[in-house]
Amino acid sequence: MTTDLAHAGLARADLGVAPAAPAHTASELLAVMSARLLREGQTVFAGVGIPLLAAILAQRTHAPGLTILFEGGVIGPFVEPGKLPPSTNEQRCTRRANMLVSITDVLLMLQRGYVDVGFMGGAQIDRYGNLNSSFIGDADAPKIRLPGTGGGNDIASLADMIVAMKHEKRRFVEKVDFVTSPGFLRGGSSRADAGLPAGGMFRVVTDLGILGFDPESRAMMVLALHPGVSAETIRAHTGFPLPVPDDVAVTEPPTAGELAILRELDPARLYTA
Amino acid sequence: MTTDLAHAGLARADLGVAPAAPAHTASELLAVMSARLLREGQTVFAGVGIPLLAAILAQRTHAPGLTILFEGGVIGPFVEPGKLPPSTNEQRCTRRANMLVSITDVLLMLQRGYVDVGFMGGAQIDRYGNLNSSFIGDADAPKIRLPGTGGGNDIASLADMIVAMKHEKRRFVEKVDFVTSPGFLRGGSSRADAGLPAGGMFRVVTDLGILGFDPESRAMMVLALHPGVSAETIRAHTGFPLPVPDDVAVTEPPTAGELAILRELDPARLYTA
Amino acid sequence: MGVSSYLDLRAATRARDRSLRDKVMSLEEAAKLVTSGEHVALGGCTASRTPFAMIWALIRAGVTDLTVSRSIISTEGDLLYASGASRHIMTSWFSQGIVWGVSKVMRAYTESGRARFEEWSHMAMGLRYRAGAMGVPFMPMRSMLGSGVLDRAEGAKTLECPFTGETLLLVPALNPDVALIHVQRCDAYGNAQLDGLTFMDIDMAMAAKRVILTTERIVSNEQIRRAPDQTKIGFFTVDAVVEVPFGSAPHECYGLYEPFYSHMDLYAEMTAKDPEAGAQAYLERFYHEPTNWAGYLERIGMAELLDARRRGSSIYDD
Amino acid sequence: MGVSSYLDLRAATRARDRSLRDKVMSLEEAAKLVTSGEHVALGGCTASRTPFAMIWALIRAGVTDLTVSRSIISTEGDLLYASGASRHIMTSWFSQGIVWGVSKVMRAYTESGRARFEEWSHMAMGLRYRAGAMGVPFMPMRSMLGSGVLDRAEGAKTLECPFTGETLLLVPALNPDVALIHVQRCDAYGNAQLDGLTFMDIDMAMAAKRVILTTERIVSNEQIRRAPDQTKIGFFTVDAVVEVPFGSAPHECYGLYEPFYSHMDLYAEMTAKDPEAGAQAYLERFYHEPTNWAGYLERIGMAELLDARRRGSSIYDD
Repeated sequence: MTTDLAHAGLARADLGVAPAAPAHTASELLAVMSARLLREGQTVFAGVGIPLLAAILAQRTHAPGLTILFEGGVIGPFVEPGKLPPSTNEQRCTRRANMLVSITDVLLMLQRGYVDVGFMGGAQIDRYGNLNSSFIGDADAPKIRLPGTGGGNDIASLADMIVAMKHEKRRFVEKVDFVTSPGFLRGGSSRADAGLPAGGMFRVVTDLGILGFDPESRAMMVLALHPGVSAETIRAHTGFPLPVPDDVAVTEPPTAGELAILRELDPARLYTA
Repeated sequence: MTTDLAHAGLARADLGVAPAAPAHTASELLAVMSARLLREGQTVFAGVGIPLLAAILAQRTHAPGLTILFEGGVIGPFVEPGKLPPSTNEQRCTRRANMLVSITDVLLMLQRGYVDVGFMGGAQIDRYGNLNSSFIGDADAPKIRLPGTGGGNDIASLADMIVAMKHEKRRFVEKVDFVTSPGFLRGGSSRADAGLPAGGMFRVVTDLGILGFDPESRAMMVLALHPGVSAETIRAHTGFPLPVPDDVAVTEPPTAGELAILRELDPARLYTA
Repeated sequence: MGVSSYLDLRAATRARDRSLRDKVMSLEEAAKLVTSGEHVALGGCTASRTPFAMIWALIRAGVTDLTVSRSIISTEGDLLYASGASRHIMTSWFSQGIVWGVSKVMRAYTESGRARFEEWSHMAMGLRYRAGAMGVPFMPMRSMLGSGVLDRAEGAKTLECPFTGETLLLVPALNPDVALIHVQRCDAYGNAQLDGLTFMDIDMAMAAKRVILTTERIVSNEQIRRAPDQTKIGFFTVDAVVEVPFGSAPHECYGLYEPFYSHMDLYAEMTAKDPEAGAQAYLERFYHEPTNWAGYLERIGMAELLDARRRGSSIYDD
Repeated sequence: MGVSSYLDLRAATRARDRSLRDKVMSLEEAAKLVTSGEHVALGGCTASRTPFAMIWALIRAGVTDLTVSRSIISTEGDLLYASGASRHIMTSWFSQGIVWGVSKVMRAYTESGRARFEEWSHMAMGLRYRAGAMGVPFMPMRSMLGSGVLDRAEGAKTLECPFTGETLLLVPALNPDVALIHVQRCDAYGNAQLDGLTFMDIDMAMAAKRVILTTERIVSNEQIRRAPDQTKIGFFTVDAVVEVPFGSAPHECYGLYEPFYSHMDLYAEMTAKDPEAGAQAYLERFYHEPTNWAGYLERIGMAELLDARRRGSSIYDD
């Protein structure tokens, strides 16, 4: 855990107040904080938007040997700044890739165990890290039919997950309306019992802090707060009881260098506005 | 059945004596008689040697649209005369092919049902068309360890089979020492009962005649004799009781045209000596 | 949509003319190979190599009640619902694309119960086609377990693995009645050589009971045979070949053109306020009024086409 | 040779350094990555792309007791038996090639019970690697049923299909400890682009716990990236890259050289009368006496090499 915190650029709160950080949007904060969680040499299954930006940012900072996978069947691409793909299935995703395979085969890499981290956004998450991107309301008579899982269910079933999302009470709920992508299901050993012995939620990165999961109960807990965010604030934005340690860490704010890279990658601010 | 006989260039014995045929070897006879069993538009999984020669002969005579498959992963090749491949897994097999796929995928075409006819040679066959290419003697302490099944078991399990082989009593046995490639197993419905509802032995072509299988008992029977071969002769060369109809058909001997094509394909007589 | 028995599957394949023969025909002729009520699988994914020309022809021909499956469904799903060509779509994700948000047309039809969006995981869709391609009733897999997606999926079963004792999911084979696949090039027999991303198309072609290829261009069989290891869909699976330049517009075709983004924005705008009326207006203007595919492209506009073409070559300009 | 539990399989993969890094080394260094007693899978098939240079290095290094698997085993099987490198070979067919008849060396070792030839159907071998590649414990299939091959195969099980009630065969996944694969070209990281026939190599590389590539030439990563759809084996599966021209001699490498037929005739002659003594003499002359791979090729002879090279280009001269 200590290593993780150190790696993620976290500083203990009692080490002092962070220096004034360059101005940034909530999305940029998500991208930077997520990027810092990725490690050199890892293989990351990334969705478009914040996850992709974060992965490229990691490649351009501390993890040049990071391998990015897209569910369209792309292994090890180098996306061109300003030409971010609209989904993970267009030729823009394939620029200067090492290898292209079928969709089924790139997902099977996940099943075979070749992927370290799955990295995606989330619409609704619950206490045990289950994600909903299918239905708001009752699935049989939904208030909103959402687009569905895509590769999300497969990634969440088979890899260690990082989820980047806005921290809002309506998104952080006690129990999701529908489990599209499994977190720890009902906590404890319920995930493994269902036939998912590998992978699971690793981190949830929000505009308020960085969250992890208790090793026993598998319930969500705060690992670090962003500068200026209090335990009360993050709890107020969460729809279930959220443990915050007394000596909770505080993250280092995004650097000017990190922000410059993000702005080069997404000059039109499609994903970082 | 009538159509089959007509198609295979067979004439009833009572239609008169065939004209003097050009001289040919037993292997050439096998190749010609087998080729005549193949039909325009079919897809044929062919082994090297006589099966391949027969398939090319059919392409160059009555079945120009015949599609040949090799177990190396080759679909629709045109083998160059004089450059017959040593196995079904070398580049000579791929000359001017329509498509190359993996071994597993070409065998799966068979399982998917895309192959009409499997066509191979045989070392030992029994009354129900089971083939042995694994062990002579007891499998636990064999007198001879043979090379094994290759794709033979898969082809015989999943396609209608034509087998071309020399007609010798030691090769036509009551029960094979070992079932490498399944025919009708123990006859009757035993093949389907074992989980093999599709395919099965269609014809055995030998230097003495053409054999089929009784639709009920699934035991081997004579469909036609080559010119000059008597019922007594073929029975004497067979290690189990072999029904020969009284009005058994007699095949048309190889034509000069057919033999010329074979000799162009295999000028060194590697397979037709 | 149950799993075929092996003998039925084999009989359907055997009944087809699988020989090496010329299969070139028009979009209109090819559309006659699809019957209302059948299961139609669509090649490509999201905004890539969508068989739009064939979908356009089917909607114009008035086909109805198709069950449609695809890896990920974009705007073609809206149009299939709105035209009545389909009221049942099986896929893992359904909307125009992430940047345009949730499809309002999909929402209108599914939330009112007039159409069904049957959701499977992306890998499950892929393995269902793969099982169909392999001629087996199922594939074993390790995702979807424990999720709501599994609860609502039709026909998946769990198995205690006889080798390891682990819980596995068995997803049932899909053998679509027809697969519609758009390719960069193929010959008159249907030997197709795909560049770039192949998505689920190769398994889909092997799984389907009929395949209709639309192609940017028809090349000679001689050209195909010079690089047989580039052939990804074999002639023996194919029943129709239709030459349709820009056949996946307004979506992209790898190496040739990128998506027609302005047109996709236009569609989003047209369906933003009143999704159903907007979709009908779109169908009228782009599907029913033009008299042929060139007319459809004309309505999208030359400038847009040239721009998509210019951007599309970028992958090879690098 | 049981099926790994999923957690064990994942742990083994996770423990590897799968990053994009230079893996170029010598044959001798690569040989140290293989330990006596391991399961080694061989790429290619019969007389095509056999990883002979790596087998040569392993036999010289004195590795013993390997379990060896391959689609179809040719002369390398004889030499693995005769050198003691392996006494257990899993394959569907075992002999030099049809034109040379039954292998007398294989017969000598197996009929005397000193070595085991475990026979599976060709498709079963392929599906066992494929299951291993997919990270599932088995693949369902429809052959081998009812045969003697099934009776003697280790660990296959039948299943009454929960969808159709049909009898299916489940063949257990193979996840070899090491796969040895010879390719036409790859980069220093192990991204390999194969031409022509791929046999079972792609599944094998994904299934194995380590991969050693020998390659006719090493190309730049830039060259690989210009045609990423031609990459068939990804760098992340690869642990060693060894540049060895004519690395599958005396067998062929598609598009570059055909089999060295005269040398294969020589081997058949040397082992015709006294198979064991003949194989030992062959090993001495071609495996132990040369000091390096060039020395081995020199013993085969320049004229033979040039002839194989000339015939090998024929596929592209057509």
